Amino acid sequence: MERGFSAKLKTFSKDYMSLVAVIIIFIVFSFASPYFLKMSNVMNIFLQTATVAIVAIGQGMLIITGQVDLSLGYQVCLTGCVFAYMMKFQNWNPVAAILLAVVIGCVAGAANGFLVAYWNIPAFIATLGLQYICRGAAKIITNATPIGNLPKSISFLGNGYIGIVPVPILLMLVLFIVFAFIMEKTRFGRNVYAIGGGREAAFYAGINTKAVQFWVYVISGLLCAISGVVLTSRLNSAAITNGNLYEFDAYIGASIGGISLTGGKGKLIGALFGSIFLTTFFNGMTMLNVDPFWQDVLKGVVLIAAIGLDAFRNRKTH
Amino acid sequence: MERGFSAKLKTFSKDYMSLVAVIIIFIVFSFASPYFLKMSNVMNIFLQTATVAIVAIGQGMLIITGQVDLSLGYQVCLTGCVFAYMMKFQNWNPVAAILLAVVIGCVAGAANGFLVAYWNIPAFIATLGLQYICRGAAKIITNATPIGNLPKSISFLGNGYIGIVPVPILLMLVLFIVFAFIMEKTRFGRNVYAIGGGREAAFYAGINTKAVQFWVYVISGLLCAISGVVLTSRLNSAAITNGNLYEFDAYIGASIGGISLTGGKGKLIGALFGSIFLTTFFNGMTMLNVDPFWQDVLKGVVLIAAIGLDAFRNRKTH
Amino acid sequence: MEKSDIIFQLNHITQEFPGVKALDDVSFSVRRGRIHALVGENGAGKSTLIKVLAGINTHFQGEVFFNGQSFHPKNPNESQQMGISVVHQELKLAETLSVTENMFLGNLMYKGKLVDWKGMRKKAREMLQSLHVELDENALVDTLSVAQKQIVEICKAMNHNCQVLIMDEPSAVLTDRELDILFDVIDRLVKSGVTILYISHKFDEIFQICQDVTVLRDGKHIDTLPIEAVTRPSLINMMVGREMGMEYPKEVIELGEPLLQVEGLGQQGVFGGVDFTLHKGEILGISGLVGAGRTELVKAILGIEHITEGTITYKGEKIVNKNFKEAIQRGFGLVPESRKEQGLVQMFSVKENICMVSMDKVIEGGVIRNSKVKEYAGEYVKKLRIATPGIDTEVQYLSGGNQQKVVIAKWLMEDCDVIILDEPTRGIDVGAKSEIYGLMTELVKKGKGVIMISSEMPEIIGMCDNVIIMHERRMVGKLEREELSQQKIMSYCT
Amino acid sequence: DDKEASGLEGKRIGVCLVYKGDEWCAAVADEFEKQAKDLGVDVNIQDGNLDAETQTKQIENYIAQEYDLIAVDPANADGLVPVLQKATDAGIPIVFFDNNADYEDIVSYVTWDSYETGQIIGKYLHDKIKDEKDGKANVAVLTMSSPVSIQKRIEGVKDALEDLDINYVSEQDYEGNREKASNIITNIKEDIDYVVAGQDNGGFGAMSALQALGNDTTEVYSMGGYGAEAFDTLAADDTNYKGTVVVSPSELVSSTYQVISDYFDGKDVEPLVNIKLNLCTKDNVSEYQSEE
Ligand SMILES: Nc1ncnc2c1ncn2[C@@H]1O[C@H](COP(=O)(O)OP(=O)(O)OP(=O)(O)O)[C@@H](O)[C@H]1O
Ligand SMILES: Nc1ncnc2c1ncn2[C@@H]1O[C@H](COP(=O)(O)OP(=O)(O)OP(=O)(O)O)[C@@H](O)[C@H]1O
Ligand SMILES: [Mg+2]
Ligand SMILES: [Mg+2]
Repeated sequence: MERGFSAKLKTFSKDYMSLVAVIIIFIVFSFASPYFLKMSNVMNIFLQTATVAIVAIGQGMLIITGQVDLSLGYQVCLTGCVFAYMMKFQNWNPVAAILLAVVIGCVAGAANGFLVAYWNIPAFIATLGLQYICRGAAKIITNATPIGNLPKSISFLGNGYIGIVPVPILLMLVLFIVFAFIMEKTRFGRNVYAIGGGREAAFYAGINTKAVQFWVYVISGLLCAISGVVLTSRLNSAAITNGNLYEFDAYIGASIGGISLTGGKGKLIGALFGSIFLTTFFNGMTMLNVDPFWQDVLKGVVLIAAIGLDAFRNRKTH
Repeated sequence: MERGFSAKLKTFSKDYMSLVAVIIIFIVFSFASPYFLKMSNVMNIFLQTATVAIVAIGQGMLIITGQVDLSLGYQVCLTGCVFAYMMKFQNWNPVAAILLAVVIGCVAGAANGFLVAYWNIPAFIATLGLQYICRGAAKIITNATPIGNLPKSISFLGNGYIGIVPVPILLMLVLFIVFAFIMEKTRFGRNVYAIGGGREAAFYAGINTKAVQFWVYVISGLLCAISGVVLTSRLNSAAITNGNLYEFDAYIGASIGGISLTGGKGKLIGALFGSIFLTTFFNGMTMLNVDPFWQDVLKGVVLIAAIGLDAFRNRKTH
Repeated sequence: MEKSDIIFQLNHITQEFPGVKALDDVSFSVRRGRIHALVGENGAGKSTLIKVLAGINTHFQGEVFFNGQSFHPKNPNESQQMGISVVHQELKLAETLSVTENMFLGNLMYKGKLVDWKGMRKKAREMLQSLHVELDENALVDTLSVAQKQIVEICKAMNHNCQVLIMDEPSAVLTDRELDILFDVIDRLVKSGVTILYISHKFDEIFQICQDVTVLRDGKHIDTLPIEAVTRPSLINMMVGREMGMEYPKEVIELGEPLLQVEGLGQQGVFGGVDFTLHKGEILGISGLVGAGRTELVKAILGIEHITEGTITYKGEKIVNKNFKEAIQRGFGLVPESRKEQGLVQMFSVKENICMVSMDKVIEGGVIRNSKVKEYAGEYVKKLRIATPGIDTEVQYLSGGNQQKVVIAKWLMEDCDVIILDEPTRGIDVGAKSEIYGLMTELVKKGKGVIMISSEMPEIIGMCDNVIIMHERRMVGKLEREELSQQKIMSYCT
Repeated sequence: DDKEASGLEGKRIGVCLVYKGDEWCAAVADEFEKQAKDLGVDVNIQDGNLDAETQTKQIENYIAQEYDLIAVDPANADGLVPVLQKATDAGIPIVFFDNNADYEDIVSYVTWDSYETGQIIGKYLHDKIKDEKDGKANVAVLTMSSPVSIQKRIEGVKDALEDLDINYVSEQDYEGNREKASNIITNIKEDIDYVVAGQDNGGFGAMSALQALGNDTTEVYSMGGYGAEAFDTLAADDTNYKGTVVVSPSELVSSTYQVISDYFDGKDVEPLVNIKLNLCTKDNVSEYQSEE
């Protein structure tokens, strides 16, 4: 019994350590800058987290399956470009353009899923390949020229409010709630954990492991499309730099959030806290006007420290 | 006996498939462009391969241990910057500057090794952290301004010849021979394979798995320093873009070269063929005047196809 | 150069893990040149003790004397240097490397500073030949069967010039032919003065080769005796600490109608010529030597591998399972041969593993109901007497026998009609074994059909109504309960 | 015109862009291709990805293919020197455009002055700040650590404003990325009068941030803006995005081809050709819109 409780406490503290990290970093920065805790700044942090955190849901789910996706950033980029292109140069209405972006995201995800799950190509390679392809496609579509001055109607998605809450924040929260629920409470979600925890065992329990893996990639592509659309409308333009390196930020966010990089373990909601942590860090750095060169160094140190603390406690003999 | 032979043939064909791929791509391009098979162009291909192939030795060894290093590119960059900085602004003589660059490379490698082997931080995170740190450091040292006009004496390393063979090519070949030899014929090399083939098994067999892992990272840092020095002297300048994305190109080269991404398998020399394959592909693309945007797409497709062929044959039921 | 008769002296060894005392004040000694058995139930602490001697568990309390000297290895290397060689319970091979290299893992031969591949290959070949093992020394280990890997593991241990060879359940994955090889190896080593510490759950072996026996129970030392001083029942009694019921609780019940008929079944190049009929209420055994193709056979029946010839009739209807899921829907279940990788998701809790197949039963309106999960899991934990701190415990912390019960529980929950068990008692202690047999009996009493693949003759003979025998990937014989005997089965396998 | 072009008919020219993933550079690439068709030039255009090594490889490949001339927009001043020497040794003439490199043996350098770009914005702001703000202003700078030309532009701006009381509230690297630029501007807590961006991604990133904040006082100026997005925004009299220094890709390219043509015709060639620069605001944007 006692073991059960202490184990629970340990699991809890592991799952929510990232939340604690967020709180700590908030406290530190609020001492360092008087502006930091202003409502508008806190709102900013959440707003700036939204698009990457949405991608971190997908990356987090993939990490739980024991895989990774290096093409996420350019999926965000490509879908955003398609979205803008169709509205601007093909006069599509925004809803149709969003639908196409979503389809493209799902197709890119499906390609990754197909290559990894059914062709057995290591995820690192398959998704790196897709990264190049998405990047090339985005450049071809836009001719590397930003597409700006988009219809006013779409601005709501990136810059609108519902009540006092910016739409991207709301979207992020809703998506996290939905996917955290799926991961905890549905068959599909548990299957995702199962293939990460033991792919063979999952297979021998009758789970179609390949299909599950495939669909997680598709979902991840879908989330990239949502992120791409929101980002495009937030910036009122699509450029081939949009979404740049999101895959790494999402990866870092998910891993700071306590999602085990070897798969099968960790709460999806951690990816939200991890992402917020990252944005907060960046926000504070800008606020304190830290030299950009040193920001790189600090980012590396913080990343290593954040993961290292936990890793060090669990280090092995070999 | 017969089984032994066919097994050998299979191993052989797997180890040297990348060589076959190189030959095929050579044949294809030589039909496509009359300039392709000119001696000067072939020499170019090898020359252009050298610096990244040297890094691919380290990345290849790391992949054999089942790990990866995402900081390699910026290790190349940082060591090159240090090298140039010391000569230019501290008036160090080139040999001393090279030694310092090598020390820095080893220290960066040791940091990775320490974090991964002893602190148990997942390689993806630890080396990503080091990437940021190296990038920041390189920017701080150079103030993001290229350092050019280096002493004439160092130009030999990047642009000199021994006989008719450019020095970087010679260096690359020598390093490959040395490390291929180490990997096949020495205790250390076999230990590297052993920890990749089964870390626990290696540990239980009395191998100091952490130390082996650590030293592979150090070697990899050392090779980055060599690559950084050669690249700097080849370009007669150090800039923060030097070595950009080398980690991925080296990774791709090693994996096209038949080094198994799950560790423990594959000949190091494959990384050479894989790297040559990549450069040749790039060379051919320029030669055929392929649109740069389409080059991205093609690179992705070729990468997936190169790895996919083999992966598809070995796909699993789950 | 008179040496003491005692090679190992263990004094008050205690090893604690978070929440468990794996060894609790264990003291005993091992005599030089003897074959010393170490027995106990799953989780008794046998492997933990071995790992103390092997330099893997380094944070123990108490003291070990080796050849009269205080001994506290800090890593496996130190232990090996002292002349202690270990075959661990789980295979410890570098899967991607060759047989030769694995036989010399951590202990390569050198010519000067360089690896002597030629010499090693030669020695490996000689060694395999002298043991009459047909194995290509250049083959990669990941292409070998489990039994072949175990042979490589044994050769590896022999290759150290050791004074003590410790073997942790080396026979669990071996069939009789390899077992003879193992005994041959032990015999040779003992003749050359090596001391053997031997762990096994198989009493036949222990009584056949061992000279002393130490019993552990719940981490505590119960007794160390010469083998002559114990009998099988008394040994079991010491291990489990209570009266055991029957070892094979077999109840012969009247067979019902045919459930599964297999005719001329085969997969080209893998196995072929399999005919059998499984009736309701029947336990059908599939016996044979290693590599007989039994696992492939059941995989093909279950749609995990495809079929190229023959037919399967299930409940009077010709079927082909297109995939495993379809087989499950039809009412098949499989307890796979590798408990650790295939049977369980190690980092999942007991309850999650139990409910993994029958998730439909705990889902309402698309949502998993935690209350239902608890209810079902609790029910099966109780029914199967699974010893676990709670249903939320991750299965990796359970003993082997209890893990296997969890695997069985998940198929009981699915309520399948045909349940196939592939080596269900491998590495499981005598108490848990008999409970698993009891579960099989209960199943057939409910009119289910059970197929048991086993390389252990006694349990085949003890539990099965009918037995088919496979050899070199073909079915070679069929025996009924009355005709079953070790000799008869073996006669088919030559 | 046709007469002049004759010097280029059938010539093989290799072009090394500095980076094709940028609208202005992409427009330059398109111009090279478009004008080549008219001139009958066989042109090969490659993307240098902001990296001297990549460009080195491309130039080596051009040399192996015996191109008649190589036109380079160098990623940095020093990195290409060795390979340029190789080209010269192989007898292949070199033209620089846009960026310069530390190499003398060239036919000509067709460019526009980065420092001057900054000065144009700087002087414009100088007058504005003096008139409207009493010589005091809060300025946020969006810069990039590479390429160097961006830093030169910023330097030009700062030098022009030197005698005023300028408070630089932030100077951050937005890495050429709009979202980064937007986040940086959002995170600045002080009031900003002016945002100066090293190139147009910075300008538009800042603009989207300000508009999301409902800020209608801060003015954004960028350098090297070009294309429909910039011109349409200016023409629409945007509340924040107020001006950009325009460099016309078509003019740069036609000047480059002119220089090359003159060279092959054996005419004298100026070693430095500076094309003209202009500040584009809503007042004069219509001229550019028609040109484009
Ligand atoms: N590294 C560990 N961490 C936590 N608990 C452990 C560890 N190793 C062993 N245990 C626990 O110690 C106890 C003894 O385990 P051990 O493996 O020694 O049993 P055993 O006698 O070898 O059993 P079996 O017959 O199943 O092999 C078990 O309860 C086990 O769960
Ligand atoms: N991955 C593989 N590559 C090559 N041969 C294999 C492979 N896996 C199994 N085999 C061979 O296939 C044959 C059948 O193996 P299988 O495991 O089905 O035998 P089995 O009768 O079930 O034995 P066990 O008693 O171990 O369960 C064996 O000869 C084995 O060596
Ligand atoms: Mg054990
Ligand atoms: Mg089997």
